[in-house]
Amino acid sequence: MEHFLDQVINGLQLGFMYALIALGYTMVYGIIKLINFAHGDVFMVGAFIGYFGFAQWGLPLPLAVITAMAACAVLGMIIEKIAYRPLRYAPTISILISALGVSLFLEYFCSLRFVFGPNYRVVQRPFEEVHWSLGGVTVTNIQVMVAAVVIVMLLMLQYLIYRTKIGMAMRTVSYDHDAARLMGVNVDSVISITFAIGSALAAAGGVLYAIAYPQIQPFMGIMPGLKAFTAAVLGGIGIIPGAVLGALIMGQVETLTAAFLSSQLRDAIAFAVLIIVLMVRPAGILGKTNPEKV
Amino acid sequence: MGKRALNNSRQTAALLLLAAAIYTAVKILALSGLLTPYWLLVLDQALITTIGALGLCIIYGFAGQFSLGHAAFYGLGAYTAGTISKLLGHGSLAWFIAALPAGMLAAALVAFLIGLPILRLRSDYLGIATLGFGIIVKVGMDNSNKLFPVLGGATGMAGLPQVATFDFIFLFAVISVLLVRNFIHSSYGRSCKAIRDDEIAADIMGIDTTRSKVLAFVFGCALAGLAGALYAHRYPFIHPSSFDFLKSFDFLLIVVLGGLGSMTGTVITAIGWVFLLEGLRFVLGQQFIEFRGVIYALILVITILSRPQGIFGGKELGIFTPPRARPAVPGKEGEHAGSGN
Amino acid sequence: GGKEPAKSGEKVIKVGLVAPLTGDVQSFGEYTKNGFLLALEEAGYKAGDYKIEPVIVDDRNDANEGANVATKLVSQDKVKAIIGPVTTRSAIPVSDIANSNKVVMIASTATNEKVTVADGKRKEYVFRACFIDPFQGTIGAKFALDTLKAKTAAVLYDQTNDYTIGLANYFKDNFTKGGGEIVAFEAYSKDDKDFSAVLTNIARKNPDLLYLPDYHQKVSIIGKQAREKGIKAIFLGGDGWDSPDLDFATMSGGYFTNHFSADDPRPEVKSFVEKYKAKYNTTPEFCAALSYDATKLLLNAIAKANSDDTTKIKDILKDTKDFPAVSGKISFDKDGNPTKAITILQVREDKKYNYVTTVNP
Amino acid sequence: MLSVTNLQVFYGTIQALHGISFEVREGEIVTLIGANGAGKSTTLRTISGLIRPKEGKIEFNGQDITRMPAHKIVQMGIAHVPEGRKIFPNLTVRENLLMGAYTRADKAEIAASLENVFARFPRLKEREKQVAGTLSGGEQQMLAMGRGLMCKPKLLILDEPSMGLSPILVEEIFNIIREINRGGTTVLLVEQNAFMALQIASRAYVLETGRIMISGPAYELQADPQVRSAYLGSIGKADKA
Amino acid sequence: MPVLEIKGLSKNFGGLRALSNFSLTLAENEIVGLIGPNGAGKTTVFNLITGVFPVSSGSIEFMGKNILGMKPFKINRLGIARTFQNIRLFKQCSVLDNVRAVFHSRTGYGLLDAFLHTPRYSAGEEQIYAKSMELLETMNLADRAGMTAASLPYGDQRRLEIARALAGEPRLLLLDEPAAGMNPAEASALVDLIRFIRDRFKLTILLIEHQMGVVMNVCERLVVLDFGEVIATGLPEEVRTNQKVLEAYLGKGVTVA
Ligand SMILES: Nc1ncnc2c1ncn2[C@@H]1O[C@H](COP(=O)(O)OP(=O)(O)OP(=O)(O)O)[C@@H](O)[C@H]1O
Ligand SMILES: Nc1ncnc2c1ncn2[C@@H]1O[C@H](COP(=O)(O)OP(=O)(O)OP(=O)(O)O)[C@@H](O)[C@H]1O
Ligand SMILES: CC(C)C[C@H](N)C(=O)O
Ligand SMILES: [Mg+2]
Ligand SMILES: [Mg+2]
Repeated sequence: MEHFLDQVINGLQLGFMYALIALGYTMVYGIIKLINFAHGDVFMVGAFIGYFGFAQWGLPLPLAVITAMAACAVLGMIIEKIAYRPLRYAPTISILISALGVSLFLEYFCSLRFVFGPNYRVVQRPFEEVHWSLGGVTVTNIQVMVAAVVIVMLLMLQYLIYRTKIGMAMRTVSYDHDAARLMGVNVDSVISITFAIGSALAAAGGVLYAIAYPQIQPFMGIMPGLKAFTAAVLGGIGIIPGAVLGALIMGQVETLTAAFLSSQLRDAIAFAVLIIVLMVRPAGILGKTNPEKV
Repeated sequence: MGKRALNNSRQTAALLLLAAAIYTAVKILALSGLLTPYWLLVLDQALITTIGALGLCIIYGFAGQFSLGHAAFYGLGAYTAGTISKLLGHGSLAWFIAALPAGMLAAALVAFLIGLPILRLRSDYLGIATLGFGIIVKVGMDNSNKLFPVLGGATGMAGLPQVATFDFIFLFAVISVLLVRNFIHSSYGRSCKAIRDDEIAADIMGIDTTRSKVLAFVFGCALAGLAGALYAHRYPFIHPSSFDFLKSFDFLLIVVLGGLGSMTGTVITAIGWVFLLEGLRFVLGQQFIEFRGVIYALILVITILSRPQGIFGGKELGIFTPPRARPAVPGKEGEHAGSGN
Repeated sequence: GGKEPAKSGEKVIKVGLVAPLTGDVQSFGEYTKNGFLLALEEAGYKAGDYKIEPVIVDDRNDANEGANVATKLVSQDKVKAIIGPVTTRSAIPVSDIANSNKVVMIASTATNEKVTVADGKRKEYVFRACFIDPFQGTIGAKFALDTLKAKTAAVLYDQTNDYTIGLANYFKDNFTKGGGEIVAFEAYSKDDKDFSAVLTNIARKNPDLLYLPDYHQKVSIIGKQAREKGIKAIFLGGDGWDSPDLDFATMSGGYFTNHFSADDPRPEVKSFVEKYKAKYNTTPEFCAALSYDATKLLLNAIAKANSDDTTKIKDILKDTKDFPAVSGKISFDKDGNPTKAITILQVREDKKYNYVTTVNP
Repeated sequence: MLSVTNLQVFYGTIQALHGISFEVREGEIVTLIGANGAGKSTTLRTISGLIRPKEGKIEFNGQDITRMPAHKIVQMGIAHVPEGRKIFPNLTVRENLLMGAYTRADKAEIAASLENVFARFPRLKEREKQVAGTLSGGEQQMLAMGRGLMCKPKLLILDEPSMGLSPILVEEIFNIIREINRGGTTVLLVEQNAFMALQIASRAYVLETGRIMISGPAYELQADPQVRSAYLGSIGKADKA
Repeated sequence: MPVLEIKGLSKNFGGLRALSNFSLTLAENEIVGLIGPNGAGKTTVFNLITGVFPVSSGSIEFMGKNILGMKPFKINRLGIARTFQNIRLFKQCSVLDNVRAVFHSRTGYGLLDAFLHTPRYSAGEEQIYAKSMELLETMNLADRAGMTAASLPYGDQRRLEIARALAGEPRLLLLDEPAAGMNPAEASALVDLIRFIRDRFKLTILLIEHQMGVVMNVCERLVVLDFGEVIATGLPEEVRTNQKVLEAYLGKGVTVA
């Protein structure tokens, strides 16, 4: 039983990690209906900058995180401006292809020797891992930190989107750009802000990921990005709490599969769960399938 | 109304003529040594990719079903056909000919079984579900050696007999093009397009949407299976990572860059894309090879930015247009499909 | 590329080098390339009457990419011989391509036995300069039992890599045979990063030893997570560990089997290390030494054959006896494998290794 | 107040407007009528900045707004209730209305406007918390109108506000338009229901394939035989004789 | 036998009762108008008949056959076709293909014929082509056959919707606000068209419309809905003067012509 709980904690750690990436993913999707494949790579850039910050420039961790978030917010806005905005009137699939291109670009560009280089780097953690024993199960300070960050960000995003004016503007943009413009919404800047926030979240995720799994390299974003997006879909894409829920489920499924079944099957089982859930709830767990008004 | 000849024998003749011309040109170039075996191999790969991409062109371009798992079916075809040839064929032509439909059938069958439940999902949800399915298949391939050691599992399967020559591959590419064109210009193809544009309306207008979607999916995946089967007979080594989700993205971007709902675009982009990738290797040389990925990515982004509707944006060459009624249909036909948002 | 383009009329043999110049094991590729070029330079880019033109390509330690670049080497560049690939992953498909195109291949460090033999069939044109994994795994197990006195061991390996699969299995078989107990034998995939589930399971079994037969990058991260899960076991691994990119802090105290040590007092080694240092300004490791050896083997055979007929070159290679290589004397057995000694090293926190012992076959 | 000169608009290569000029004076109701595809909506969309004209000039209160972004034009006091309603289906009725006041800051005034709209459209009050996407066609039209009013515009642009509404509501809508106008808001109205539009308008322009063919005081156009046969039709007369 | 017989039909959306105990019988060749205030539940009636939503309670029989629970495409193939209040054409398809797509189940050729373009395919295609062009000619759209549906002007789109519905060779045609967005002149042309197609194709028509000119001119009988309930039925003349209808729907502005 304790052993099982230990595994559940492992799953939680992975799940919260996915959640951190999934939050930004789902937010961007919610506003512009784009599977932003570059999200995982912004996450990678965030990880590198954070690593440079605390390991090479000697910044204190919070400052390193903020630097990474700010840099990635700018990066996100630049990406949006260069690669997505010109396609605003094109089919979303074209933007998706552009996102794919940006994703590859970031990966290969960062792999160049004069950028981050193609090789992985070992991350020296800015603090030591501490284990706490809680009634038989072990929790680490990293796990607690990741979970706390996720929960704070979840609440902040929920507040932002449902309680603020800019949030309401975001929701109108998500439906129809022209209609939003007619309300006086500056669509371009709302989308810019959306990308800035989403990318900053990715950066925060990247730094924490680099601390939890202390090895980074330019292709590190692909798999976590994919998993996080899947998690967001599982929970109901575009729905902020859904991303966290989906991510926690993915984390559990993967970890428990690896622990008690076979670690080779973890991805297969995780995606099988996704497909089965979608069969029952075609818009994800929290997603609403509004019957289309005919 | 006067007498109409509603068939596209003219277009077919033109298409076959064009094919014959291309074939002859390739042969001459190969004989003269201008086309080295290496570039011939690249050409074969391009044709194989074309066949697979045509499959996705049906599924996504014409039936509007967003699939991010196309490479899984490509892989199923490759593994099925490859295994048959390796175990039974040992390079015999007869077995090769038998292995091709087997590869197609395997892909089609799996497509049917998975398509039936999964095609109820809409757009991005379908995309992610198919992506997930692709990953499941890849995990299956990675672990295949536990049940069938000959499949090689995650370390790949080597020693496949290399029977597929350019002649064969070219022949199958031409056949695929014809089949796809004929399908699109039939009432089956039209119901696919109707579903792509408005599924609910199509349903209410009497189109059995489930059937049409599954049919398009199965047909498209069968083509992927055929492509895979040819691949396994052209490359001595197949490996699960050749069939992972990144490969699915390759097919997707070919179909989208070509212009959704354009056969012309799909065929030309597929060939162009494969040559571009190899061409970059060549042009950059060993010294600048690390820039290959960057340049590839930049070309991708720049292309889509400059042609948001795809290179051919729903347009078709004459040989791919629908059978024309004489007197001709009023308005500019052949420019239909695509270009909308 | 080659230094000067061949003048017309001059006899030229192109030699390909396939190595992971980028990717997770890029350091292997870099050293391999250096060793290769050093050997060529020494020979003045000449063998017999032939000018040697190198063509260097990157396989990123990826089987598919390996197959792609090898195909290009064979059909476009028309190389007569290939040095490499460095890793088993890419060496297996490349060896098939080389062999079926009658291109001589000498793998420098790819240790899996399937590189030269597939389904019981010898790939006539394929040789290697290193020992093979059955030997490496066996020695690892022996060392664990006899020297480290381990009674229980856990094994973690990459199921997508024949190298780690092979080592894991040979270790397991020999460790059990010698009376040890394998308490966990777990596979993972190339892209996995989170090993906590498996390691939590292993921690409960508290093994004496953790056998990690993967490359330096993976073992570093597994090692780190293992320590965090409270696993106190000794780490043991194979030749994949030897890289400046290893996480020395985590892995210090661990042991691994290897081909070569730069501290080896033998004169061949001394002079090689000096030459290498003079040219590249760093100390060579095993990849550099072995690619140097492989290249010398090849040049020697070409010179002897004094022909670009690969059948002749291959036949001469087959009969190589006691070739004086840096990594030890090379004679090929019937499968194209040399029989050589294994060095066991221990990782130190200061990015150096303690020489532990040498085991002769 | 609003003056449009020589407006030329293209969709790709197709020219939709071939040099349109007209003006709307403070306090007026001006209507544009014309057949389907004549370019009425295009004109309105160009004024509110959703489309960039190829040529021509649009001035609002003496200021050139021809190439101003749409959200800035709203801030200047032009509200556009678009064709096809374009309500936000995923927002509630209330949130939709509040979006109308996006450019306004004063909370108390916004609340007052909200009450005002609810008073005009009691049905919206009933459905305050319903997600707008599930409203019936007519309810959505009311919402769109209400949302337009929420920004307290100086110029209200309405694109076929009576489309799909029941006769009683059509009447209601026209009454509201008249009332809004009396309250000091200038109105630019596009209508298929030419009969009603001409009744409340002070002046009218008739558009045909991207050109203004006829213009003049509304009552004159109502009597114009050409206009009567082309846009008023026998059915209109049957309804409203 | 009535063409359509609806008894006690109700529909709830969550807590909202959109339709309540609705009954309607349509006889062969009738043109019946379904009118009522916005949100009264008219479109909901269409959606229930065509199987878009499941009904909450009640029964629907078409030509004596219970069609409850049938999939929309099956219902269509039995002979019920409709148009949509918010136009739903196959936007990227040509005008001709919009109509031809509906012939899918009646082409007379199979998948193999389609792949091989056999003579059977050609024969079937020629037939579909002829029939489709005929429909387009009827609707005055023949000269736009090759254009994409999305590029048509609004009024033409509405007529194309009718043409597409007719391609299903229905017995019963449901028209949802066909005159919306048309000016009175265009609407009166539509009235003639509706009468014409009723006679030409021997149809029964149920029509939703807010333009009273159209309704009064073309309908032989009216049913008035309010808040999901029938508040009046009868001849146009009767309904027009019905006090309840005046209050709920017509308002005082409408005078009797
Ligand atoms: N997005 C578009 N792309 C291409 N052409 C368009 C587009 N929108 C409108 N058009 C064309 O421009 C012309 C004018 O259209 P517009 O919508 O302004 O007409 P309208 O007078 O408002 O007609 P309606 O009464 O149908 O609303 C039409 O011929 C129409 O087909
Ligand atoms: N899918 C749905 N979900 C929730 N409510 C719905 C749905 N469809 C319709 N309704 C509600 O049912 C009621 C009736 O809608 P319906 O569309 O049938 O009205 P209608 O009579 O056609 O009105 P109009 O003339 O404005 O088109 C409306 O109040 C509407 O909000
Ligand atoms: C460079 C070496 C670590 C390669 C390893 N011996 C292998 O066969 O894969
Ligand atoms: Mg309009
Ligand atoms: Mg309705």
